[in-house]
Amino acid sequence: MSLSSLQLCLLFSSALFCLGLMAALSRSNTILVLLGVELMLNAANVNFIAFWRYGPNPEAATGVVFVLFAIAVAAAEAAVGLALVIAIYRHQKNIRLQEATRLKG
Amino acid sequence: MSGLPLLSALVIAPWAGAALLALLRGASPRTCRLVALAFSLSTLVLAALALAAFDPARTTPQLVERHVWITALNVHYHLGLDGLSLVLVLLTGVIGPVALMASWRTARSRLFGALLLALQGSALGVFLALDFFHWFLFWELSLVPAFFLIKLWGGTGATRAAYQFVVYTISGSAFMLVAFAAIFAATGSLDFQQLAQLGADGSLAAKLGVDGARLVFLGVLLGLAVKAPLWPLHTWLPSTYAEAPTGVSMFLTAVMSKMGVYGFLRILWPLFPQQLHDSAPWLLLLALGGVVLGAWAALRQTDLKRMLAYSSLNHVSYCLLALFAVAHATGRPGLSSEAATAALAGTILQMFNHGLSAAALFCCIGVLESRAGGKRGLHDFGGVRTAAPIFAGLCGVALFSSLGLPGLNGFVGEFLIFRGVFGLNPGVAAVACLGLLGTAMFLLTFWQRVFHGPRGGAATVAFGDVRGIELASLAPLVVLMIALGVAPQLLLRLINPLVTSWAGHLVLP
Amino acid sequence: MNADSILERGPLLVRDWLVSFLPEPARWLAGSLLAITAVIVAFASLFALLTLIERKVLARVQNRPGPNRVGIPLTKIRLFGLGQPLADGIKMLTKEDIVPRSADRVLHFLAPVALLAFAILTFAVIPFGRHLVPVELEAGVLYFFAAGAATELAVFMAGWASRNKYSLLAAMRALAQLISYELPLLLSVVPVVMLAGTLSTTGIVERQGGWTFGLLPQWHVFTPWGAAGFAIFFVAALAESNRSPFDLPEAESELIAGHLTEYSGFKYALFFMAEYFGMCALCGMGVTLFLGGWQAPLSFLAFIPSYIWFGAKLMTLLLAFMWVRATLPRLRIDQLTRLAWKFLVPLALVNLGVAAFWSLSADWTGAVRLTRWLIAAMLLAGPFVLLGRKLTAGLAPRIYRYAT
Amino acid sequence: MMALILIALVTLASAAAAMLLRNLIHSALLLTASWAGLAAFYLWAGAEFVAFAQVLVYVGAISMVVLFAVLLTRPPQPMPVTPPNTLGRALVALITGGAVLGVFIGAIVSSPLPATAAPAPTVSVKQLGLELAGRHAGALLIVGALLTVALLGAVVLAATDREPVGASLDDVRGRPPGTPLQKSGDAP
Amino acid sequence: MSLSVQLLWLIPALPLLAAVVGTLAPRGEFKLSASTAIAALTLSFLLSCGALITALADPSAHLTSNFTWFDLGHGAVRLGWLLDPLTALMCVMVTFVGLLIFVFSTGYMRDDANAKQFFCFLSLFAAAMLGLIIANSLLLLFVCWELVGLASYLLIGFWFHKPEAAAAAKKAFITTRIGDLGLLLGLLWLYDSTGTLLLYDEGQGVLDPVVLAGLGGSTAIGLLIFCGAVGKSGQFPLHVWLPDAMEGPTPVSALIHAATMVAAGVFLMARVFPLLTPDALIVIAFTGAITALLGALIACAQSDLKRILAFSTVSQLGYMMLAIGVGSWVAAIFHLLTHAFFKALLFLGAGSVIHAAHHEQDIRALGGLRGPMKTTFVTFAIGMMALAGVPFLFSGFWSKEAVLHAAHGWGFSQIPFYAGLVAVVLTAFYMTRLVAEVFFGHPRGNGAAHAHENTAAMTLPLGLLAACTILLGAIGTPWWPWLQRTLDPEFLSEPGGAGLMATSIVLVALGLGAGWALYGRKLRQKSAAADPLAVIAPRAFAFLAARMKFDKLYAATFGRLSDTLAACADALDRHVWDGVVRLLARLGRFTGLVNREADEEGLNAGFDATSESIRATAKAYSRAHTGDAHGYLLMIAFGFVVLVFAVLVGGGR
Repeated sequence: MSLSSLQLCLLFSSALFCLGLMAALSRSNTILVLLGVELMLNAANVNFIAFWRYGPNPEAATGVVFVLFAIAVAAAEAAVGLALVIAIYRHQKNIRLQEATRLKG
Repeated sequence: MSGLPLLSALVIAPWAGAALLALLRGASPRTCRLVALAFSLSTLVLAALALAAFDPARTTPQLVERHVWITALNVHYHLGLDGLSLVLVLLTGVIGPVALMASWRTARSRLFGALLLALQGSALGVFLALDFFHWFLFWELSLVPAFFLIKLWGGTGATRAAYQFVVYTISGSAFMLVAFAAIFAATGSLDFQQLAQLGADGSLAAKLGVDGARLVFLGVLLGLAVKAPLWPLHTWLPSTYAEAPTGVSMFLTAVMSKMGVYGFLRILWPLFPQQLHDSAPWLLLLALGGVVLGAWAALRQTDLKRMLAYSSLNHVSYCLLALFAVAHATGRPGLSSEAATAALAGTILQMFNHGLSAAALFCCIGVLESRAGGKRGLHDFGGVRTAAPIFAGLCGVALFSSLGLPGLNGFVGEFLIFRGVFGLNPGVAAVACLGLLGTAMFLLTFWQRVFHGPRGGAATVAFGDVRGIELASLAPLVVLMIALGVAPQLLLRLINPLVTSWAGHLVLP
Repeated sequence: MNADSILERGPLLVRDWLVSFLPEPARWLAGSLLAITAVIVAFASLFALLTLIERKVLARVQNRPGPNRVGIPLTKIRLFGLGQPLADGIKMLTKEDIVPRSADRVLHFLAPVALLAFAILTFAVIPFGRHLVPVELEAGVLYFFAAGAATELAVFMAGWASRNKYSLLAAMRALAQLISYELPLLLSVVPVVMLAGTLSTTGIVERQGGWTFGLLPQWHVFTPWGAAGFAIFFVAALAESNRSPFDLPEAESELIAGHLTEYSGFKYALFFMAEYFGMCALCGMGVTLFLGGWQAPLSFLAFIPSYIWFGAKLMTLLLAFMWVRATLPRLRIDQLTRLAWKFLVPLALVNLGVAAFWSLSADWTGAVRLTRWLIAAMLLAGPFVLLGRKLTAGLAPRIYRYAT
Repeated sequence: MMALILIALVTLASAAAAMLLRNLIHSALLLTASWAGLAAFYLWAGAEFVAFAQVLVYVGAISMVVLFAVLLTRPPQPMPVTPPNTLGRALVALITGGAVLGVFIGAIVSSPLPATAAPAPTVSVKQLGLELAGRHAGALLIVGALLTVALLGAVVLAATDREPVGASLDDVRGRPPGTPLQKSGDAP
Repeated sequence: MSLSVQLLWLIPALPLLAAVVGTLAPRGEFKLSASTAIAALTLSFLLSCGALITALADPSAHLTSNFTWFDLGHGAVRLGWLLDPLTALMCVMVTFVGLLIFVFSTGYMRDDANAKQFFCFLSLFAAAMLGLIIANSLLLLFVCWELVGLASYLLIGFWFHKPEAAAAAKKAFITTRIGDLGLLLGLLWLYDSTGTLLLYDEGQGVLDPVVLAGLGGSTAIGLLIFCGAVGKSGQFPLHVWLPDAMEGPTPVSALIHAATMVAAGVFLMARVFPLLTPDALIVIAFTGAITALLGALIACAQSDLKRILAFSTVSQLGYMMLAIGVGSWVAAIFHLLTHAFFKALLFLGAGSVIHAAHHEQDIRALGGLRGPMKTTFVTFAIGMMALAGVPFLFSGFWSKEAVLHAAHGWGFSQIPFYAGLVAVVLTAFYMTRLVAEVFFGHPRGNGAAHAHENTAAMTLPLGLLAACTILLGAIGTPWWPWLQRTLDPEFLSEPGGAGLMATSIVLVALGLGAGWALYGRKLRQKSAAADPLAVIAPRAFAFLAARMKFDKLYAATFGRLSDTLAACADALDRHVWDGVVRLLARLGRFTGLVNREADEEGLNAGFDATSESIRATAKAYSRAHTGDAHGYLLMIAFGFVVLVFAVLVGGGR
């Protein structure tokens, strides 16, 4: 195959992304869904780094900076997500995502 | 004397009285009555002062007070007195106190006195105003006290009558307001004198445009016609006069209807001579309708007050008849100015005389009503003449004066009107004579049913003759009637120069 | 003085020599393998020695001789207890390795291995000598803490895998302690990185070279923020490696052996080895950051090779750890966390502020430098006293009764 | 090139395993492994700082949080897994995942990406630092604020049944503490 | 002793003064008001004699004194007094007859409650009549004319407690008023065309030759003025009120409805005679003739004493109008004067009969009064013979002769002359019927039975009047037409009237004979007995008895017309104009209603519908938010895929 390394990285990230997507869709446990989402985020980071690595002007390092920020935000998101899960657990005594559909307060 | 702003005092005195009465919380009914009487007499005194200061020779308005009021609208507080308004002011001065005395018992209530004074004040305001703005202000203002007086102290159907009266008149004057708004828009001024000059040389009509002038003329005509009941627009009159308490109906018939005729003479005629001339034939017909049908309708009435209401419609229609005859004749080549002046003098005299006689008659009806416990049907009485000869005498004089019997004031006015109308338009005069006949018939029927015949109805039981206060209210009117009947010169000398100057209107622009 | 004296470059020469036997591509690999084995051997032996030294120091502090019986096996020679570690090692290996039936076999096995692996990983960036740094990384300090952070994962695995309520709870408390103290650890390091201007450990050490007035070495510890930083680092390192006042997880009085209850035999030994490796790594980092790494204390002593100085400083820190273990009583879990969050973290933040002030006022010259020092000191002393007073607000004054 | 494929395979394998496993703890740990794989990829790509940051943040912190979350939300009795539900869901997931993957692959294969074999760029930490503190200073501050707020929020959310730390939300809303949060709209 | 024209106004002023004193005097003081009235009238009688002297000094002169009543812009309204033989004679007649009637009524009205008022009304009437006579201005004449009408109204309705009296008074006033309107119109026309209403005003007056020549439609004016006379003097169409006027006390009837007031119409026509054109005169003549005939016919069938006399007055007035119509106003005035005396005499006689018979007025219930009431019978007989026209001795004959002579000499047509002759016969007939019924035979009712002669106060005037009726004839005989010449200097009495005189004597005798034949010979015994005339021509008699049903006719025509006009006027008011207003009000309410409906159904409904649909769509959308996170993610993924395909397929540059 005449894939360049960049395309390889992209393939890797898209595979990772779809894996995260399938995980998020298939698992009914909220935490795993969150983790699936985390995977998707990391797939995006991979893309960034890949394009930074093989992109036209790597010295600008925007890709890297962006990934740093992405990691920070993902961390915050994971923290809040899991806190929510715990809160839901307190109400629902189980954390099946399908049952957490009560939109009212 | 010149220093004192006489006319403003004249207008403000009754209003001040009304206000004072309104404030007099704790006063006993007696004092309220006396205060009210004092103030309304004050207007008579002031009118007398004005009479003294009045110089008949000058036809232009005298004792003029003119202050800028609303600069934006070019509106001035403009009071003036000429022959016509002096006569009517005197009439109001006389009728005011008399009306109050006539309803002496109801005048015990503070509000009644205040409202009657307000009514008188607004009437004076109308007669003295020379600027449309506050003329119209008083014109409308007169409705308010009248409404309450009728509604609060009126007879059984008072509420309906009061509402009909006010709404009817207001809708009429609404048109007039629109018309004057148009005039203001066209000419920029609301002062009667200036408008009269514009009207005289035809530039007012030119400014408004042919159709515009006709519409505006119709608007003003409608407003005035409703007030001085011109025949088809008079249906509010009988019910209102019938339901109003005695004093109020006296004032209404004597002064309020004169406001309308005053409006015709002061506003409509000088401002729109050409339009009035054009529509004169129709108006003559209406006036004739008022004269003849008014008299004959009175024949049918069983309620005395309604009958008198129709009689006052009849008399007012005489005034209008004369004016329309003059208007119809203006510009005709062979016109005898003497007939025109006779007609106009007759109109003014008739206004004054009718004021007196109608007021006296209503007062008599009031006396009858008070004796009969509120009943005032034609068949409720009988042989009152035997029971109360003096009362019968006074009522007789009033009756025959309004009949137009020579020797009393009614005749002079009617004679002059007929003299003028015959000179200008013989056919109309002939038909109008029917009115005289009709008046004679229903008045004599009234006299015969109530006073003659055996004692019956309310008169069978104790029917006291006329007492102090009632006599006090009737006597001055009767004396005035006889005096003016014998010597009409007293009044005519005031209006003659004015009327001759009006003859100038006879030639169309 | 002779930066590249023979002694300094000795170990490098040896390595080059050994590696030269291999073809080019594998040479890099071999070199690194060599470095790795060298580090592991050195620290494993230090581990063994340390267990002994620790027990001797504790004993001496408690006025007792400590293990002096075990010498050379099968002989009477006691060698002051030097044989004791060997004996312990053999004991550990021969003990039966019990794995609870309900335990999660994989995790149970994986926990000590992971812990040890991460501990060893941290040695990659510590500069033992002028040229003796296993991996020359630009973000060396970051790498060190990244690897250090993974240890909590292993502790959790241990706690969870043994399927034992108490061990899980103990693991949770240990984790809480580790996480709480990771923050002050990092924060105390940040001023150093800020002043040094670089994350690479070798850079930091070089930065601390040079002596003022020929006498005072320019180590970070001798600057006000440096001293405060070192103090915080020292306390955090103690907690990070579950030592002495903070050795709650293994404390006897607490939940038996904490997350190690289900472990026995060799895995237990591994845990201990990992703990000591972690302690050594932390001390090494402390030395590099604050005590000038392999820099000589005095200019004229510079001739002694750098790794000797590094070793000496390392041993002093380790002894300080043992000294602290011997003397200070154990803290309760809430006192422990309150100390971290309410005292150390704010102090570290203040220290950060002072360091910023220090770097901004770097170009003050002459007498003003003294005032700069005093200001920095005062800025630190104030909050220190306040926070301290606040920390012990509700407690009765401590009464010291000395053993008579 | 080989390293890349190797790293990719390891990461993907651990991720897939994490997603498939029944046991939550195992899947969490495997996931941590995949995060470590990613860090390795970053190292391979030359961005050490990012790799170390990745390790520090994900492996160090987030995995801890995930594990704590898993522990705290242990269901009283093991979740009864309703087969049809998961099967159907899994099928749907597969289909969508496949579709999205197809789209990506299609895009990658068809788009003419510059296959420049440029030398691996390196970015020094100092340069990164300048970049962060320079152009992206604002973003840095915001992320700082975001992190603090998010973590505080997380603490408040996840607090136990005891009143949340500090001013209880009810006081703030002026209702006696402890009354259930009732929407004012639907009175009983 | 002559009275200058300036003082002429004193004559009416004195009775007016008496009237005022009468009203102001306290109630019940009958004596005071009566005496002042009589004193005032005697004074004005004396003054009238003085005026007569001055007038006779120069019979052809018209002495006037004018003054301004009130000025009116351009011209002034001027009134004035006129003294000429006509005025003087009339004043003397009115005052003399009035005096006698006053004296009579003091006796007649003694026992009436408000007699005081009676005398004040009488003096008011006298003042008005005198004012009318001396007026030089038609306006003043009109004023007094109306006042006379008022006085007659008050006097007719004196016993107002009787409904018939009140109705009669009203009827009298209304009918005269109708006539007055005609007069007013004529007067106005005159005023309008000549600019003044003064009769003689130094050449400017209406009757002055120069103005007279210039006058336009004087026929119409004449006829209009004649209307006033018709109304006042009870000529043909407007005579209906006169018989009813008998409701008033008899002195009133005597004074007003015999002597003075009714004569006012004739006096007016005489006064404005120069104004009347030949055409007008024709109309006047014929109306006079008809009235004369009509009055006489109806009088024959009346059964009420005063009604008969009233109708006889109507017919005599017809004679006077006939005289004027045929051109000889002098004969009319001569007949007027003589008629005033004997008709007053007859009325007073009737009054004393009624007074004596306790107010019994029906001749059928009277009878046989010859015996007890001697003087009344004698004086009544004299009056009857004068009225009937018994020749030579009585003034009635001479004046009637003059009229017939003038009628005969009229060029236009002889019909009035023949009517006059027939009327002579009829007059004689009904007078004899009257005298026979009342005085001869024996009393048929109990009132008549107790009748006895009245006191001197009542019988004295009768005597005086009887004397005058006899003497007065002398002043106007053909041989010595003194009166005619004084009134009209150019009067020339053409001879040859002897034949005419003979025929009239024959006719009078015929009438008397017939009357005596029917009534005189066999007197009816009982009041209920049928009237002999009724026996002969029952239907005619009934028709005549019902006054030729004029009242019913008028009631049917004018009465109903006025009622319908009143009804339609009232209906017009109540339904048409009020209807329009009510319609407008309802229209207003209707628009209000429509407005509200439009708002309610149109606007609001539309608005509600749209908001409803919005809420529905919102609800539909909200269902999309299931809360199922998986669902959301699925949506995003699919969305992404679809989007990409859309761009790839659709996009394509």
